[in-house]
Amino acid sequence: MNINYGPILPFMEYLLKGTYVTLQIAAMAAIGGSTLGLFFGLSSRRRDPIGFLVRAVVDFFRGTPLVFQLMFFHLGLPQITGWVPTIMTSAGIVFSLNSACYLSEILRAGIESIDKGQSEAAIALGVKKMDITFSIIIPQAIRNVLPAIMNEFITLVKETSVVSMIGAADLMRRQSIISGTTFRYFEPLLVVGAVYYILNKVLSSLGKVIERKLRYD
Amino acid sequence: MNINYGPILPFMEYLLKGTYVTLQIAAMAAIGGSTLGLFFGLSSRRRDPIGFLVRAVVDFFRGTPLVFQLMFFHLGLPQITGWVPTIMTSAGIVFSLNSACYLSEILRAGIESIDKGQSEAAIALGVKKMDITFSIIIPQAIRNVLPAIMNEFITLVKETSVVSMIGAADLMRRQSIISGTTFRYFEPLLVVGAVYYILNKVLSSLGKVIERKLRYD
Amino acid sequence: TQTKSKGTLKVLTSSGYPPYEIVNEKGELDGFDIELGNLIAAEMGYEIEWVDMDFDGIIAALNADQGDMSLAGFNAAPDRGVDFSDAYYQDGESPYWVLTLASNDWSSADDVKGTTVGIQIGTVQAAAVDSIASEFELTKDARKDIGQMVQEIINGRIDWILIDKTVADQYIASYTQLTTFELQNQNFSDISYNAVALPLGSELTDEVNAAIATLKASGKIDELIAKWFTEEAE
Amino acid sequence: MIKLVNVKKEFKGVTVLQNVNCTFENGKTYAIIGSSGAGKSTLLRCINYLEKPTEGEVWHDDIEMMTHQNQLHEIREKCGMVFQNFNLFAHMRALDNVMFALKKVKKLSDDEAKKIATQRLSDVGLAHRLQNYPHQLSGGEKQRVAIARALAMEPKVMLFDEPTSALDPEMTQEVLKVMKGLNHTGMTIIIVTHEINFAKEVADEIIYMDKSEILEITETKTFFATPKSTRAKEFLANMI
Amino acid sequence: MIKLVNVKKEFKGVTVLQNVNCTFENGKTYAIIGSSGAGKSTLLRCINYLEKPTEGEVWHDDIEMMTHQNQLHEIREKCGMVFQNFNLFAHMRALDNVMFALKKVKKLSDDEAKKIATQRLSDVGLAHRLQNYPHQLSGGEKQRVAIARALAMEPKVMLFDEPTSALDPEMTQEVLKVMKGLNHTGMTIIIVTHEINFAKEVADEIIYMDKSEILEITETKTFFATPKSTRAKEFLANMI
Ligand SMILES: Nc1ncnc2c1ncn2[C@@H]1O[C@H](COP(=O)(O)OP(=O)(O)OP(=O)(O)O)[C@@H](O)[C@H]1O
Ligand SMILES: Nc1ncnc2c1ncn2[C@@H]1O[C@H](COP(=O)(O)OP(=O)(O)OP(=O)(O)O)[C@@H](O)[C@H]1O
Ligand SMILES: [Mg+2]
Ligand SMILES: [Mg+2]
Repeated sequence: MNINYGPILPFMEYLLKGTYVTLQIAAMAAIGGSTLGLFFGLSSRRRDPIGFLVRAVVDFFRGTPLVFQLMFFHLGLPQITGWVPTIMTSAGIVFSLNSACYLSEILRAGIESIDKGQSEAAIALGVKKMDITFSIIIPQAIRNVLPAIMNEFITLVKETSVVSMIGAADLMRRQSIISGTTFRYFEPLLVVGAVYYILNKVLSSLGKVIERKLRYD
Repeated sequence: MNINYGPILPFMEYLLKGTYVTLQIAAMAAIGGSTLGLFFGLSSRRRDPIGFLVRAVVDFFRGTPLVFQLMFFHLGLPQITGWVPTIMTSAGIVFSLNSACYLSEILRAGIESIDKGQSEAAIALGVKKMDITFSIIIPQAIRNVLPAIMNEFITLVKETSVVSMIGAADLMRRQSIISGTTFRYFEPLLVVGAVYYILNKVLSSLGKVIERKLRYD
Repeated sequence: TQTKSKGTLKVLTSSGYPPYEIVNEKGELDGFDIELGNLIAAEMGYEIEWVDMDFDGIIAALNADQGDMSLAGFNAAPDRGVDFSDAYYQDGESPYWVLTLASNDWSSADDVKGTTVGIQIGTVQAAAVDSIASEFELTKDARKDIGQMVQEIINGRIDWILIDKTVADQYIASYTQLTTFELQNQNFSDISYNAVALPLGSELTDEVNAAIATLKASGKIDELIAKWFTEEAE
Repeated sequence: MIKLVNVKKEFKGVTVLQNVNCTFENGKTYAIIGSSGAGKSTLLRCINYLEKPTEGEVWHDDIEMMTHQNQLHEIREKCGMVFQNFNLFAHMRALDNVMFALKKVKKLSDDEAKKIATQRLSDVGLAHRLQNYPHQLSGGEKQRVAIARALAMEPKVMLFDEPTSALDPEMTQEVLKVMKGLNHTGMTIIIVTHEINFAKEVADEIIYMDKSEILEITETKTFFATPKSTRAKEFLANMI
Repeated sequence: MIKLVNVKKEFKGVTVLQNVNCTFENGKTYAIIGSSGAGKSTLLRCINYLEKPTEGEVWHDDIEMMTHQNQLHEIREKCGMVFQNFNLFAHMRALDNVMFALKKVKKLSDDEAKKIATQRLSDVGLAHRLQNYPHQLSGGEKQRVAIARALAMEPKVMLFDEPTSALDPEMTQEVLKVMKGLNHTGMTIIIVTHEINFAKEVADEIIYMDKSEILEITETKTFFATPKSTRAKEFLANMI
């Protein structure tokens, strides 16, 4: 394999700017996914229409590939609803829903990992359910599953690469554009691989810092 | 969106045969990934060169997107090593290594979840380390993390869709071929979505059956 | 034709591009390029193994020793990172046809100014769009396959794409809201013929050229053209 | 005064409490004893409605809980409960453990809550442990934080479920000392315990349970001298 | 005979055992008592090398373990150990729990192992529980399976770490009965316990530990009548 970075150097800035697109989508999904995921996690066991709906959504998003969801939402829904979302909107919504479904399972596991005794102690003190959930259970649950949550975010960053399928100019797409323009294949691919690797290292270091912050033992 | 299955009906068999390709790759990866994953999980804490190598491999595979790994292995390595693997070989190896890295973490968590007391009891009885690992720890560890393992397999089935990038005619690739041939886009896409959904349902039902079989409480 | 085989040629293609390469109802690769490829390989005395993959991966795969040659409706043009054989088909039509919504009521190059164009990476049309992008203030939207870009024209996110006339005609037949017209520009490479793509510096190029010449002389190529282009286009 | 009338409790069709009738008078200390699975914990948990009885009435003074479920929070506020395994809030320091319900239930300000919490923790000899997390405390210390947490709410009744079973003999002494202190505050105290000697020392009345029923409620000295039921005699004979 | 000579144990620089010298004679029963953290469990675990002493010698008859680490498996075979929380293999039925080491260590055939295991479980009164999983057994039953599992290996020494602390008084009786049975088999028995009365009943000698050291080794009756060290006097005074 002869490696020659000459031809791709002029495109380096363009390539690296893909990081911004990747991060933007990942950030939207992380925020939307956490919020929704918490809601899903708290309500997926409910025996009312909301619980049913949440379970159906989780089931769909866990059962089909992300590429399919993205294509269906971005390309198919406009022809049904008439609403034509931008790439970023579609990516934001689909990725949020997708991570919400995975995060909800993680969070639910975290919630169930908290010894019921603490809830009982709080109930016995006369504390209201809302306060128990948000002041006793969730802070401990999140701390217990933080490694799993960080894993999910790392997966998220990597999975954003499928947005290239619907035309977003993220890192992966820019690699293929530059390869198509310069006929150099591996040079941009290696750069992209390195960028993802660094992003994920930064993310997991961040995760460890937060983990240390949340530590009480 | 007008849906008309007429034009794609003749291609249905071809489309559905993609399931076979998808499953073949997923199966290779599941078998290779479990075996390697168990080895990785047992040795990733070692403080010798093997442990170091395993940690480096896990780090690489968890830090970069699957697409990148696949392209790099299938297209890049032949130019360095001169060995030109077939698509199925490349897919089998990359997917196995990739799942092994995720499974190893799951298995390690499972192994650590087994109360140290049982090992101590076995040590006190004079049982050898190998017997403790394979007769006491692993059977219980696998049972404890079976849901996570099944999740990983489901993810695997969905992720196989990226092999279309290197030319395997899996479900996703066949959708695009048939769309190109028949000029109908959504009809094959919906079929593919349904197939994935069914595959994953079957897989998770299977998981539940195994879980019930392994139950001892 | 020789009877003894010299080995196997790995030939890359990307089906879903009628009439060049499609999958038939039996699920087999079929189309003009496929029949031609089989003839060329036989002529050269090789067995043939087809590899059907995403179009934008073909050039990289050729240069990564993952294929000996490719027939994928390639329009030969300089600087595409691969070598090309002599022409095997030239329909006299330019490969630069605009496919767009009929309701846009476009008819000339002026109409595409300031619009969004869909491109499929690695195609000659993508290179052509590149060459006029700044002059026409085009926004480029790169997609994986033509099928998806056509949906995006209908959705309105992409205004137009540039494709071969034969392909455009077939989409118009399926989607009545579409129309096509030729885009002319002096920047466009005027070489517009289909050729076999080979890795840079491939030793097979001469053999392939010889085979094409033989097949042309025997009229076999004309038979295929008649079969796939005249009949299909109707 | 707390009164249980014909209380019955089933779990999925299995009866674990039946024919429970008893009265807990203000200011007295009761010890509930009996073998494992007799229903002692369940009885205790019915008192503050942590378990809802399947049938029967639970009176707190003149309020019947089944018919006044809207007053659950208020009544629980008046019933402090201390659990066998402490159940401290793992992510809060000792002080915050005690402050939490003062702020969320009694709606006290941070300052007020802190003052009371500090006072209560000092009362149980933990003035030097305010800033420790539960896992940094010994078993006896944890148990005392749990007691302080319950006392801070100024309950009229204290419920203890095996308060010493997780403790070593010396820690048991610590906790015993604190509980004896409570004896003189006019609080009603109900203790489930396995430690017969502990019951002997601290209780006014013994409630002996077996197989989902109360077999006898007897003044402590009388119970140990001459238990009425044969089952209780056997039970005492088994003690070392 | 087991002999510890100048045994010292540090965890990360913290000394938890020091100056430990003692001899356990064949066929006698020893109870190790002392407050929490004194080092009782650590001492017990040094005997079968579950913890490796930092310094000192551990003799099993005429083999010194530090210098004969290749014989670890054999010596552990001869030392049965029963843990506070039973440590049964959770995925194996009672019978399989007992058979496991017979097959893997003693290399017995399935049939032989089964015969012995069934016999041992019957000895501890569990003939009717062979096919139950640990979670289906009561605490006392679990503890007896653990004892049977250790006994099946025909050990010359049995080590017990707080064998009754997770049990209720009646279950304690069950286990006590089994242990008293062992008294007459010529086995050496070493028990760490918090239950003074239990120690009184079962042991020939009391080993009293405090702050990482053995303060006295005294014949049981003498110890309870007239403990030598002041610390032991205090300790006994704190007992209820
Ligand atoms: N949530 C529950 N679901 C089903 N059965 C239960 C539940 N809680 C308790 N039980 C059963 O009710 C019976 C009485 O339990 P309880 O905990 O009141 O006994 P206890 O007298 O406190 O025993 P111990 O001394 O072991 O704590 C037991 O047989 C127990 O298995
Ligand atoms: N693995 C370990 N790492 C660090 N310190 C330890 C470890 N095991 C025990 N210790 C410490 O050694 C000391 C003695 O512990 P040990 O368990 O022997 O006490 P013990 O007398 O059995 O107490 P208890 O009655 O509470 O069981 C304690 O301070 C304990 O914290
Ligand atoms: Mg209880
Ligand atoms: Mg101990």
